[in-house]
Amino acid sequence: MFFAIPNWLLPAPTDIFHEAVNGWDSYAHHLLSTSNLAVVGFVIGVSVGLVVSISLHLLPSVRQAVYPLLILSQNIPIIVLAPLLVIWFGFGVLPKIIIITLVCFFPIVVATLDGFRQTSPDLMHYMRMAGASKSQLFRKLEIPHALPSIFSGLKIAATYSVMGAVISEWLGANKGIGVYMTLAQSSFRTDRVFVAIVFIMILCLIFFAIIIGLEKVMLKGRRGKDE
Amino acid sequence: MFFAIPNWLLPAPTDIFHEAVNGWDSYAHHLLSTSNLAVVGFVIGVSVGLVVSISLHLLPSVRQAVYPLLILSQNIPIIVLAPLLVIWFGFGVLPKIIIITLVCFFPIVVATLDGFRQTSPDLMHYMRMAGASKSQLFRKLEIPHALPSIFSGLKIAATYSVMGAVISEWLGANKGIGVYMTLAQSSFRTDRVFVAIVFIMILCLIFFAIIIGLEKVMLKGRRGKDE
Amino acid sequence: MSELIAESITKSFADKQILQNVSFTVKEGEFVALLGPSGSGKSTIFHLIGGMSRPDEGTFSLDGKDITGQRGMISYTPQNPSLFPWRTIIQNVVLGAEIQKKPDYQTAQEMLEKAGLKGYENAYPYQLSGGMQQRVAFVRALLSPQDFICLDEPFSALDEFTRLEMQQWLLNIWQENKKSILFVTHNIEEALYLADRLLILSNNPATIKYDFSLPFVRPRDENLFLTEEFLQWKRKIYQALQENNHIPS
Amino acid sequence: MSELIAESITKSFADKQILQNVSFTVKEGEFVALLGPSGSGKSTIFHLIGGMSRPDEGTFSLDGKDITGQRGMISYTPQNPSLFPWRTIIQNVVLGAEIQKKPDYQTAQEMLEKAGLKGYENAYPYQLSGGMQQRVAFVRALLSPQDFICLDEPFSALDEFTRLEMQQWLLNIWQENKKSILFVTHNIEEALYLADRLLILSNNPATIKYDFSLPFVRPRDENLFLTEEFLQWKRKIYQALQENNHIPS
Amino acid sequence: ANSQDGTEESEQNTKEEVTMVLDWTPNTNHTGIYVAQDQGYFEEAGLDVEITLPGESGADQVVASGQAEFGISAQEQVTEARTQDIPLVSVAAVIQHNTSGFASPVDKNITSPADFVGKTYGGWGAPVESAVIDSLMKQEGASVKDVNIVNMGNTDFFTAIERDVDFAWIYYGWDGIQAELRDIDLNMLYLTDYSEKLDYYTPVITTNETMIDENPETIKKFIGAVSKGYQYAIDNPDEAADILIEAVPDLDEELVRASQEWLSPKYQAEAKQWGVQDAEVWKNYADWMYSNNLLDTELDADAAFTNEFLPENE
Ligand SMILES: Nc1ncnc2c1ncn2[C@@H]1O[C@H](COP(=O)(O)OP(=O)(O)OP(=O)(O)O)[C@@H](O)[C@H]1O
Ligand SMILES: Nc1ncnc2c1ncn2[C@@H]1O[C@H](COP(=O)(O)OP(=O)(O)OP(=O)(O)O)[C@@H](O)[C@H]1O
Ligand SMILES: [Mg+2]
Ligand SMILES: [Mg+2]
Repeated sequence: MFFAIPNWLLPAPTDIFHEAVNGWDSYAHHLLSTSNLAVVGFVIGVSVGLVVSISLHLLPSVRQAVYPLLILSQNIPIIVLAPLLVIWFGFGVLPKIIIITLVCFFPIVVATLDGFRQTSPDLMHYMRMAGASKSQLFRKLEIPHALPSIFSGLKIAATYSVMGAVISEWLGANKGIGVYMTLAQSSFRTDRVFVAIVFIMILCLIFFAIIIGLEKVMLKGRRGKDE
Repeated sequence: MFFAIPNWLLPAPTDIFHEAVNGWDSYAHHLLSTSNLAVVGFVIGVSVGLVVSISLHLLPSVRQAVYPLLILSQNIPIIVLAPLLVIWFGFGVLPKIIIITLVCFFPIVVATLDGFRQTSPDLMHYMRMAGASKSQLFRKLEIPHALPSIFSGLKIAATYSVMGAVISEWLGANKGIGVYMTLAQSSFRTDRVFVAIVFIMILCLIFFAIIIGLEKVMLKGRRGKDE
Repeated sequence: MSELIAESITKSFADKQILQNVSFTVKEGEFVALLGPSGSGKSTIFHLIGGMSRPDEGTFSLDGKDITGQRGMISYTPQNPSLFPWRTIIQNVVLGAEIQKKPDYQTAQEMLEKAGLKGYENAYPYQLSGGMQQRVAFVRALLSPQDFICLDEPFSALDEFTRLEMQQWLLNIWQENKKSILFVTHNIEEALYLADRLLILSNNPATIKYDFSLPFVRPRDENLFLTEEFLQWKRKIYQALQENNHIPS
Repeated sequence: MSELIAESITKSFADKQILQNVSFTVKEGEFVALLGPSGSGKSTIFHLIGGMSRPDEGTFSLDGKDITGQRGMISYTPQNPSLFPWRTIIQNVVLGAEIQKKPDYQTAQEMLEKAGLKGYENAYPYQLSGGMQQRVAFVRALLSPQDFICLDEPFSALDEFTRLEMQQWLLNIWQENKKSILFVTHNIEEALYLADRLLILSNNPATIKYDFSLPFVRPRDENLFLTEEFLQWKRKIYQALQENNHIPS
Repeated sequence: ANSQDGTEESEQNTKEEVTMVLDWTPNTNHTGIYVAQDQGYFEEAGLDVEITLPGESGADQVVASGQAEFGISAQEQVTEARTQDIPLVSVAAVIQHNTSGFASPVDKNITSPADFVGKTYGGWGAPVESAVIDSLMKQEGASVKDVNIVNMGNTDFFTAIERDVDFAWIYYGWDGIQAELRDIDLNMLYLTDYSEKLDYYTPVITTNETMIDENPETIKKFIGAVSKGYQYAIDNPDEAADILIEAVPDLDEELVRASQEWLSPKYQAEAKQWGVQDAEVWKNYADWMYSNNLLDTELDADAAFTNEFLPENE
């Protein structure tokens, strides 16, 4: 039963490949547009996430009050947010970036804050005794100590950023892989839908690989668990 | 300009409150249905996430191969998955739970695996010398050590589970807060849309609070950073 | 009751050779002390016995059985206490036992009292002083069921008197149960007071340079420190160690 | 060049009183040793001087200035080395200096060589033995710019000879720069060899029970250990400590 | 796409920018607009039109709020919107008659509303659906109570009929044509065949009341151009299909051509002019909705639409 799926619902890989090769000219610009959106959104989302988590970390009293709001921000359905964003910011790139930012920043905040919280008490103790200022404590101890957690958050965010970009295009866009996919879907071109998915996945894997590469470089020299 | 928003687009809080009180009977069962879905989906998603991450952790060779697939699983747009799920599983509750599971399990996997990776080498050393079996190492050291990370993942997953349930209802459901919201939206009852959002948020906060409470209990006695 | 034989153990880290052809025996019920310069490879020997990694060459056998690379055959105090921060003190001390069989909280309680830690059973490690943590790690090793005990500087953070009490207590336990003990220390008097035999490690790469059998009768008490024979031995060991007398690099 | 005065310091953890009315002075350029039973409160005194928490009562002043609860006024070796696992050895030793001003890698390099750690500059802490890590923490404290140094059992993991070299080196640095030093140790000989004055802490709760001024002339060398005067002092301190002779609880 | 305040300058030489928001992805309902764009009718009228896809939430709110000048909607939505005081006005009917109906594969044997009994209907959960089905079935003495209604969410027609669904509500001009192309034989029960009151306008072109008050000229120019576009599509279905395909190359060519072929004659049908709307149609449907409890208040039908912007009949 699982394999009795009509071709128009789940096209054969060869069909998908064929369409991917032949259709390149027609979707290359969509791809570019979505990657741009995803990269910009990811960078902004991560920056916002880091700034927010650092601020909350440095202002523990604010943290209590703001944390629930962050959770809430993840629960505003896009179909509600979409008209508001469009009305405030039009059909341009800004509302889309807001959506991606909203998707990316939350995993960063949760992971980073948890990273800060787990800072080794012994090292913290040494730094305090040595008279480290709050900013030194932060730069020399808390940040490097939280780095693995931050990367954990970055990985989740990177994974979501491409999908976030695709979703943001449903806000109303004239190009982008999300638009391409909706058009394909509504004109029943399932092969194209799958081409779109394949590229979304490739984009996402590239993003993820970049983060892993960065992690390798930045955490170089840290002791692996088997050494 | 920001505040020149007509009432039918962003209703006044009093209107929302009014509708929330008066309409209770009409949406209470939707609410119940969605909470059920979210809880079941969350529990299954978290279980799957834990099982997957534990398996990957214990089978590092499989890990390399499977990890990219996990990332990909987060990048299958629901609009593509939906028809397949419907064909395979119909319009019942199963495909919806699959969607929520898909949303919830990923943050758990990433956070848990990163938690395992950070196990203290000194304690690991002691356990090995003491002849701990793989399972003891796991139960007595790796799990307790990864607990804060796991909770970090649980928090993200809990946040997403309610939204995941709402999205899953777009797959076709006869009740649920997602259905209620879509209908309200299409008949321009923005006040009801916002009632739905408010309840989605409340549900989500309750979930989050439960996780935080659980974390407090399970991590009790662990040294806070200021002690 | 167990006899450990180390045969021509060689070990390098990266391109640096640490141990070269190290051979020794710890007989059944024997108490052997291991001395050597800082960084020479004493802890490394322990890690190899414990099976943390395999020697590049050579074998360990316990009671005639090859245990090279096998774990869980010895009970052990690491050089730093390595207590589990999320476990209370009593939960920490039973850990070694827990891994092998059902832990005995009754005995654990008594042992903690003997180690001067009464009232700290339910404290967490961070609430203890350095010396107290070291005693917890020591009690944990004593409560482990294995008959061969490796102790890596277990008393280095203790004051003279607490240290003496611990030493005396260790001797009692050792005599009662006839466990075999391999003991790393930097304190010559401690080594002389406790051990039957005394191994001295050279440096760079480390080999066993001396293997002294000590003639002091048992049971021993504090008066031993004042005997002429003890002082002579102390001088002798001092000189043996002095031959390594350059800062290791 | 700095003078520390501790005035009637009292401190409790939860319901347990640790320090009661502890007062002492470390004069400009003075080398003071602090002895006391394990768990009596020596490290706690350091933490209070360092401003980690405030005493329940009492004040510290440095050069007449109240520094109670203020951080960064002293340089310090913690009882466990507390090295930063993601920093190489050379990056670790400059950390204390880095916090106050621009670090001097040249001097750091020389200091590491003197501590027998040449060739380990770019190693990570986990690649070092226990004693080597302790030396790194010691070098880190010496490289910190403050004039008042608190050392918490800095040599406990070193063999006799490495320890002697480190002691001698510490004395040289201290004499050259006339820093003031407060030094915790469990080794009576070490305390006698290094210090001008010797404070003995009682237990439960801790107070300063004795404050001995040592008459040995400087510069001191290893021959001091063999003098009759030294042996007498050793016995005296031993007895003073013995009055605490029960396992603390 | 902000024109309200830039009108004065743009009237002199620069073109006036307006935004047109579609109701869904581009399809043959929108051909006239794309033709007007391609053939330069907008340009001639001094307009610079941006055609935008609506995204998740549809065009109505965006148009009503003035963020976009024009949009595509349907009579049913405009009716609901207006009874909620949302200032949306229909200015042209794209198709004269309702081309939607209940479709089912022939092997389900659904040839009249009475056959719905015992079958499964796949819908999206709106109250209007059961009301429509019921009014069809009543004519044959049956009741919607005997129909099993499931919500199929965003699932498309072809997927749904693979599974538990027996019949669904589709636009013949798109899904129906696709079925033809796939050689799936459908039984189609058009709403218009069973009830006059259900022959409402879908889709329609909308604007908001502010536009009507402040920029009637712009509307006139826009509708004039669009009207020419649809006239072109009526006269030249093949060329019109080409234009749509060229403008939106990601659409399926075959489907567009077939659909255009089918739809072109239906834009104007028997009406005297493309786009005209009849007050009766608006009244009938609103009354039907009201009597079926689908509206909270009655509609002021005359305010909901206007023909005043249609070009004078030549
Ligand atoms: N994981 C490692 N990687 C690289 N080198 C290591 C590693 N572990 C130990 N070494 C090196 O091996 C040598 C011996 O270390 P070991 O810990 O056995 O010394 P030790 O005799 O116990 O010294 P101490 O008395 O100071 O504890 C040292 O030079 C150390 O740098
Ligand atoms: N954070 C804490 N919470 C509760 N009790 C503590 C804490 N830190 C220290 N103590 C208690 O304070 C007492 C003194 O500890 P401290 O570390 O100062 O001892 P010490 O003299 O340095 O001992 P050692 O020689 O063993 O290092 C101990 O009984 C210890 O249990
Ligand atoms: Mg060692
Ligand atoms: Mg201490």
